[in-house]
Amino acid sequence: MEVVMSFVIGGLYASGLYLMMRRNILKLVLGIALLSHAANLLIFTMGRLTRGHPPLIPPGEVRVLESIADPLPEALILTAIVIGFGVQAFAIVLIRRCFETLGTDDLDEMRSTDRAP
Amino acid sequence: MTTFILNLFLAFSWVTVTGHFEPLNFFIGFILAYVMLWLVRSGSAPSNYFKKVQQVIGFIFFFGHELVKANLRVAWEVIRPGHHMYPGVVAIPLDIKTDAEITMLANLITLTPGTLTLDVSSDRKILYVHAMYIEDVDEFTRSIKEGFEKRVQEVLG
Amino acid sequence: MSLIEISVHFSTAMLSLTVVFAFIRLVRGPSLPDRVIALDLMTTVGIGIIAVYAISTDKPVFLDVAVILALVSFLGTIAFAYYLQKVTDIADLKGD
Amino acid sequence: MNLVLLFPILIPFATAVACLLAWKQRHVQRVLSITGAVLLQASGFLLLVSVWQSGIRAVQMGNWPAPFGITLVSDLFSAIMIVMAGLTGVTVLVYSLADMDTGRESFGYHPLMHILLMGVCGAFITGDVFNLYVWFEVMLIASFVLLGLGGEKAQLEGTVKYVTLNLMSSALFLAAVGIMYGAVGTLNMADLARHMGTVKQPGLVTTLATLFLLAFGIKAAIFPLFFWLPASYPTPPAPIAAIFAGLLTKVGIYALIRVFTLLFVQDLEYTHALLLVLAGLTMISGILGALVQNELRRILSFVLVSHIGFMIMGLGIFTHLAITASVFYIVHDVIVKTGLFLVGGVVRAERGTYEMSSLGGLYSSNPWLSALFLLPALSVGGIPPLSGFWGKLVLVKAGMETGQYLIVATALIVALLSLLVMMKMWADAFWRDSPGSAAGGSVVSANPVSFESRLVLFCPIGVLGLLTLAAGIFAEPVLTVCSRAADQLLNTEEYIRAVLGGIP
Amino acid sequence: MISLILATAIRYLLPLLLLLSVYILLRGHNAPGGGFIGGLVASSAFALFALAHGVDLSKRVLRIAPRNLITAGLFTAGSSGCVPLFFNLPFMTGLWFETHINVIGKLGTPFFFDLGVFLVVLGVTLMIIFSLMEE
Amino acid sequence: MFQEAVCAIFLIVGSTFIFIAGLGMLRMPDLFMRMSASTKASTLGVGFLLTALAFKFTQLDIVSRAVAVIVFVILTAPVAAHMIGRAAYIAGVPLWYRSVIDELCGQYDRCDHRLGSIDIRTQDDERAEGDA
Amino acid sequence: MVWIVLLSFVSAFFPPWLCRVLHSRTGWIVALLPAAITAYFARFIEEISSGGTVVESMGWVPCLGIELSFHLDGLSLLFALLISGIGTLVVIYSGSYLAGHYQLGRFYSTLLIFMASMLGTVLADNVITLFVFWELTSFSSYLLIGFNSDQKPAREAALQALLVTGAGGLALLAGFLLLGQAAGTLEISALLAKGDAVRSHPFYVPILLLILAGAMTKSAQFPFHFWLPNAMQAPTPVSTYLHSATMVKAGVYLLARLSPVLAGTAIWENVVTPVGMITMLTGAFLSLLQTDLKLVLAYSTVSALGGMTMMLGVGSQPAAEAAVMFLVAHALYKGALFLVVGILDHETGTRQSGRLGGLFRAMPATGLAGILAGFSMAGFMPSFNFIAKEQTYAAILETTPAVFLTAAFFVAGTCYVVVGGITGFQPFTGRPRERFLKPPHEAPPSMWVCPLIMAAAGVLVGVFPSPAGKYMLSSAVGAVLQAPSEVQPALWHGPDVKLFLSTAAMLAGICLYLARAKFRRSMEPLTPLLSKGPEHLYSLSLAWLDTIACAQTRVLQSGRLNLYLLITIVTTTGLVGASMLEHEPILGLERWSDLHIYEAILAVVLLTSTVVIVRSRSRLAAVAALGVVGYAVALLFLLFSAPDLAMTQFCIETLSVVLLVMVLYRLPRYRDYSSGKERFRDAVVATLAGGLITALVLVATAVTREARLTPFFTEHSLLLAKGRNIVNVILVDFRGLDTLGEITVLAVAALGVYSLLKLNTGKKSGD
Ligand code: NA
Ligand code: NA
Repeated sequence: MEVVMSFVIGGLYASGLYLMMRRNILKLVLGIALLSHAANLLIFTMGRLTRGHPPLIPPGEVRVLESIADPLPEALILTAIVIGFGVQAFAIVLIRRCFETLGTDDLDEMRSTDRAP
Repeated sequence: MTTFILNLFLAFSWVTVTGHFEPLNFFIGFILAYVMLWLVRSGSAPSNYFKKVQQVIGFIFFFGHELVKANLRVAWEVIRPGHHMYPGVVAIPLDIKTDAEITMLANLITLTPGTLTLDVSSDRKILYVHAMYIEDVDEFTRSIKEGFEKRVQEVLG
Repeated sequence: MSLIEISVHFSTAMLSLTVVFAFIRLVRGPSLPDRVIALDLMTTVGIGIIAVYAISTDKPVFLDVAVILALVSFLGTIAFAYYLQKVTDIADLKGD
Repeated sequence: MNLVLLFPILIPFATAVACLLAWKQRHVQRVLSITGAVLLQASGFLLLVSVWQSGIRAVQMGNWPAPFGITLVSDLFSAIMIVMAGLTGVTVLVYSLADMDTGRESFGYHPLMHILLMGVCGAFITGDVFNLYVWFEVMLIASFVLLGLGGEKAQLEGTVKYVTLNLMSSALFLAAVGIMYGAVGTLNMADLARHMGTVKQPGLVTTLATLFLLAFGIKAAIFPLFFWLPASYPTPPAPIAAIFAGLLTKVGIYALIRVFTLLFVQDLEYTHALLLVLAGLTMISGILGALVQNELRRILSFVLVSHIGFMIMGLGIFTHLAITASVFYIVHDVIVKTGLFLVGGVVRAERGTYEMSSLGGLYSSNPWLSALFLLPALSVGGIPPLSGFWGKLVLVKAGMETGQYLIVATALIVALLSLLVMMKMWADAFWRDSPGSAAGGSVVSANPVSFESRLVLFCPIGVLGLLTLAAGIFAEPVLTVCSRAADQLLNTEEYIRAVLGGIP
Repeated sequence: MISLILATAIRYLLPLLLLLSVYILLRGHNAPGGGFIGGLVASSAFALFALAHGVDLSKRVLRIAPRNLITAGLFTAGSSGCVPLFFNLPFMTGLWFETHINVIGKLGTPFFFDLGVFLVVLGVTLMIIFSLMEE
Repeated sequence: MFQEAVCAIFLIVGSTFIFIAGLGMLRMPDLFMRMSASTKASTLGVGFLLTALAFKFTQLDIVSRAVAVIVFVILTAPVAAHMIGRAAYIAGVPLWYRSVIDELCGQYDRCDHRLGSIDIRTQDDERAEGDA
Repeated sequence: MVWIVLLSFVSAFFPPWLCRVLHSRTGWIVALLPAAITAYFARFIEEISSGGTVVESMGWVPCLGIELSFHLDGLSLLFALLISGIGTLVVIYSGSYLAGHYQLGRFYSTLLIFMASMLGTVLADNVITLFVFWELTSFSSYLLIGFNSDQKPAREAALQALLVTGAGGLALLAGFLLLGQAAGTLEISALLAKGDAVRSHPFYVPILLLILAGAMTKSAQFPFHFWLPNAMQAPTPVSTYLHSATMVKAGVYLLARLSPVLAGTAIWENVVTPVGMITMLTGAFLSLLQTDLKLVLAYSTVSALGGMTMMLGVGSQPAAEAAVMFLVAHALYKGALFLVVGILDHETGTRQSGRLGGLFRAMPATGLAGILAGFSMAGFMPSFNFIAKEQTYAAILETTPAVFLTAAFFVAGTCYVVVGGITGFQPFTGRPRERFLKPPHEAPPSMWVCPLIMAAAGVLVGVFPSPAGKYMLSSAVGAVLQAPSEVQPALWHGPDVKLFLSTAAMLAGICLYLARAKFRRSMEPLTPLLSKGPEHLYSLSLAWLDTIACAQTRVLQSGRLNLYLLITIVTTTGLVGASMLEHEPILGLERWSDLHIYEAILAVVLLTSTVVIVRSRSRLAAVAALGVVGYAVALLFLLFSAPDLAMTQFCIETLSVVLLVMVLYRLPRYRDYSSGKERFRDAVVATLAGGLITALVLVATAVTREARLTPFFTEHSLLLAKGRNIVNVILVDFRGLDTLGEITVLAVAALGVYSLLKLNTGKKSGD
């Protein structure tokens, strides 16, 4: 499954990056979203994939005896997901504000302050 | 009083959902539900709660029957080749008045395959329903009014 | 293979096919509401998949995920409806 | 006890929460904010003294033993950086008392600044690579918001670029952390350092090093990944730009130095040579950029980029002296860049513009401001005995000792060009007559700055100016501290022992 | 334009969902759930309410301003981490009461930390959604 | 064994319903009929699947949670369908060309989307005239 | 000594205040400082001339081997006395010259800083310390040249001087550091003993060339000489002090100081002597073409500096003597001439040689000073310059082949006569050329006394040379040669070749003086050629730098975010790819056999959705597809044992979609503005990047490693952390700090959204 997953991750990265390189500001945000999915899946895969053994200690036991999924990457991803959400929320509102203030959604028109003389 | 009932109901749902049928847990649920109700100050609660149980049971059977019947009809429609529908949007005048009743009726109609509540008029007098099989508009209107609306009125009225 | 296993396989196949159907509708549209109901169907099927998966792995904890999915799928649909109400441009609604 | 390691995170956090509580009372927020910053500065010194006296300090969060929980660890380098964070915080916040509009202050300017400081200090003090990511994000999101705070046209344009490119960096960093965990199976930096050699996959460690180099390189604004910096730093109000310029870029450099002294020291010929090449290109590219700009803060931004190359150069040379130089250079750069951006703010307050073409005449009208500009500007130009001179001197010396003549020559040429840039700025904004007065009219400032607020504006700038002078005149103690910091950076054993304790 | 059907349905759903969110928060230490998910469920519930009834009513129903929820959450989380400092233990060391409570399990500082998370997540989401919908 | 059998039957029935919903989604000619066909069938299907789950794990907490999900889905599905249908109608998604009647036509206020109520009697008269 | 210098720096703070109190009398008070310093150093004459040295040291940066160590020997003392002595006069003079100028206070401050730095330069015994002061002289010179900062030429000249000397300074620094590396010490007194070691060191040539670059730029040697004439934009006292008497001699000082270490090799002679000679000739020749008296003096200064350098290149004992003598003589007469020109300028408002004449009657004291100084400059007997010239001939004649240097010096000597005539003689003699606005009258005594003292000294020392020889020159030459020397300057050596040559030069000079106008006219055709000199190269290279800078910045900082991203991605892909391909990685592609069919369907749906997002022309479809991706990811989490993640992902994904949807309807129609070519390019780049990531994941997961941390968590989660959900326990306990940071991020994001939507400071200010 790691092989398939790696292709999924690669595909997500590729399409995320491609979208980010578009000039439309909405596509930029969609690209960022895809990129964060990709990063999360990447960490997930790095913890190695385990089917059907969530890292929970069953009722009545004091520790897990069978082999379980690595809980650490899961915790990391949870953190990353939530952080990503915060950032994306900001980015989403930012593009709206940009359009309202600048009157365009074309990134190439947003370079009045950043152009070589 | 209705709020109290609602509160009890919520506390009970709590116990059910948590799966621990103990007084302490019920108490926790009650407190929590109280807090929730306080927070949202939900306006109306169902009245005549206990008297309606019988009607409710009857209603559930009626509804289940309708649901299965309609589902099978639509399933058949989906599976067999070609289209054999006479769809349309029908305006159904309402006798029921309260928000809860209208909502319940609308949802029941929607849940029944082949029919779909599109909207309620702003003065709450008419329900607009999309239906897949309208052989006769009046007949359709009547079936809704005498079937679902009457029973909703019974249950909630 | 036990009865349960056979039925789980059958269900998995059915649900997978449904996902594919819904996905096709999502891609093809033609109108925005079509895409939205396709997404809604997919999430509903998701609940089903979770149920089947919980049965097949014998881990009822996955049911909790279904609770969440039921909730958020509703929220998502309502949000899309909210958007559809705001959109008046029919061309945009058609999707291209 | 180990509170001293916790203060740099807790104090800004508590200050931010307190400011949030006092949301509607602007004046209460100001008092809280300054108090918090001063406390942070004090805790920084406390930490520095503590580490100086008793070596590397570490504390395990949640009382969980080292590789399992999160470790806060401070060597001298971290402590120095925290002192610098405190310094930047205090100066910038004092400055903002006189130069920050009510709108921004009532929309969370103070809590945001403290959360920014919290993120920065967290990044400096954590011993866990994922926790580092978290602090980076705290810092980043605070900087996003601060950058966009006010929502002016230019700010928004800058923010879009800043956000996008920094998110690229974050995604890269996150991926790198993930892959590192996948390959080594731990996140604690000391533990990683121990196990890095056990990775069986050929070249994977080098690849990881490259990933980290790029992720931190974007944050540090090295060539050719620095676009976001000149695109965004000239857009927000002066205090925000100042703390970004002074402090934020240094976090990337801190991280680079940390991982390239602790974790990635296996393949020096590849990684550190790459660092050196990028350092040289950064220096040149940045200063060339600065040469052709004609807006005060855009010039400063490019100069900032250019001088990041110097800090990386020390890391690339990778001798004791070179690392000492890098650490010293960071200290210097924090001081002067903060100072320069604040001076820019005063210029703008006096004249209402940053455009060089509309500036001039400040030398005759604002002699004190001129002096306060000259100090950091000359320091950037490497004029002795200011701190910038020593930074470059030590770097050049280190480069010569290892025979890296090409980078030494680059550094020297860039130093000269920096001087050119700064003096052009001096001539255009300060020396020459203001373009208005040439037409016969006398210089009227756009919105006259009152004496009291001028005093408040000049205080922090004066402190920074005196610091760059003091760090030059009393270079010995500063260099000694940096040298010990370099010792600790290069002898990873001490770090690992401090974090992991008795674990073999 | 507000839909009667939606509005009525949500009015009944809201307390149920909030209850669910607290439940998820409480048992998060022992089963899937926790402060994040609980907070997200609660905010989803309020988001639904806001979509159905508009922002003004939602704010009145919520009573506490989202920003204060955030502040309270940060304060709760931060101070629960600080409690062990008074016992000369490192930051965020878990301290537990001995009594066992149903659903929650044992009560300790990590629980209050999780509660802080819950409040922050709720406050944040609502702050974002409310300010987006207000315009 | 009985338990397992019931579980299996519910699984099969449920997934079949869902499959039909999917098929309907694909095959129906207009949006409203796609919704009619799919929303309810899928809701029913999910209900069956969750019932299957309840039969598989007979612990009370699991069963009660499964029931909770079923109730929740049954409560929300029609509301969601109504919202989408209404929005689609307002936005002008066309009915199938073979639709026989549209009594909602022209009832929405163009500006604020307030929905009027027609006078039924007049409506009947008009219909009569149309037939004649 | 150390304290004297440091106090001089500190004293620079006071003049602005003094000015406010004392107004025009400030000069006299400020002059007390250099006067006191002169007196201080004069005390050492006795001790030094008897062969002693004074050493003082203070720790500065010992960790780099840098001490604040001062070393006073004959050479330093000579310079120190010149600096402080002439400094005193210049300060007094400036008080009147700039009387009433609103920046007089700042002028004095800068001048004092300069004086202190110059003292530091000549006294320092540590090369780095020397360099520190050296750079400070450059910088104070910059401020002084640009004193009239409202004038563009002044600013440009200042910058040019700073750049040229600054560039040299950096070369010097490099040279010093290499020298320190080669010799193992940075102390000059220690270095002097290691000459052989340095000369045989492989770094010798670079060391020499780098240090020479420093000295040559500072002392305005060809081809770096052009900054000095331009520096005449400075007020005249500055030109006097910095650009003739002291600072420009720092390079000469340095060569003299380090000649025991560096001199004596073929390369030294083959570089230093020709450079000096060419500079001497160039300066002398160009000085004749000028009409502005200050420029005439400036070019002759260039020439004189060339002469001194040339003599140091020769390096013999007589040459050293000649160099030192010439240095002193030049300081005195050239300083005086500058001051005289300053007075003329001040009183008449012009410096054009053609417009000045017959002023002796109006300003007799100034005239006397001018004529005396011009007399010295021309090298007439009995001026000290005559002695210096004789000594120069003596030294040159010893070289082989002597003819080049002799001829060169002859030509230069001829020119000096002309320059002396033009600047010291012509303005005061003859008939008045034209009427000035105000009738010219004598300057105040505080002005004319200064040049008079210097000019008179130039002659007096010539008449009575032996005390100077005994007390000053011997020890100075001894310091240059690092050998005890006895210098006995004398006016009359008998009729020999030297006397013949100098007399001939004088006569030739007089002839040329008389024909100066004709000569200047005859040289006019050369003007276009002269404009192609090194200065042209300087401006060309600046322009070239500007072009390159513009080009690179336009490419890199285009303002186009998509290009920024493209470059970032290409760089990342390239570097990471290169580091991966360095070794042959193990991919482990066989690890797919355990794939389940529904997982495959999920993967396909996920990837297809991404394609939909990328290709969709409906943004709602794109957002819906994004939702599908998010749900699919959540399902993947669920399938691989992460229910918490799945729950969170479902919630977050929905909320994101909700937010997107809430924003979406505010945006305009969905368009892609890029061209097809750009899209193709980006697609290729993105695919490569994605492929790289795929490979990276495969490589990293192919590593077998133990799960180091999991056992700890499974063991302690319930027992110590009281929780069964290990993920949650990690979040709130094991790694609670992460979570604290994470909720902070969320809180800030909310604040950000709030402020973005509600705060608009731009609107208020109206832009
Ligand atoms: Na739904
Ligand atoms: Na549904």
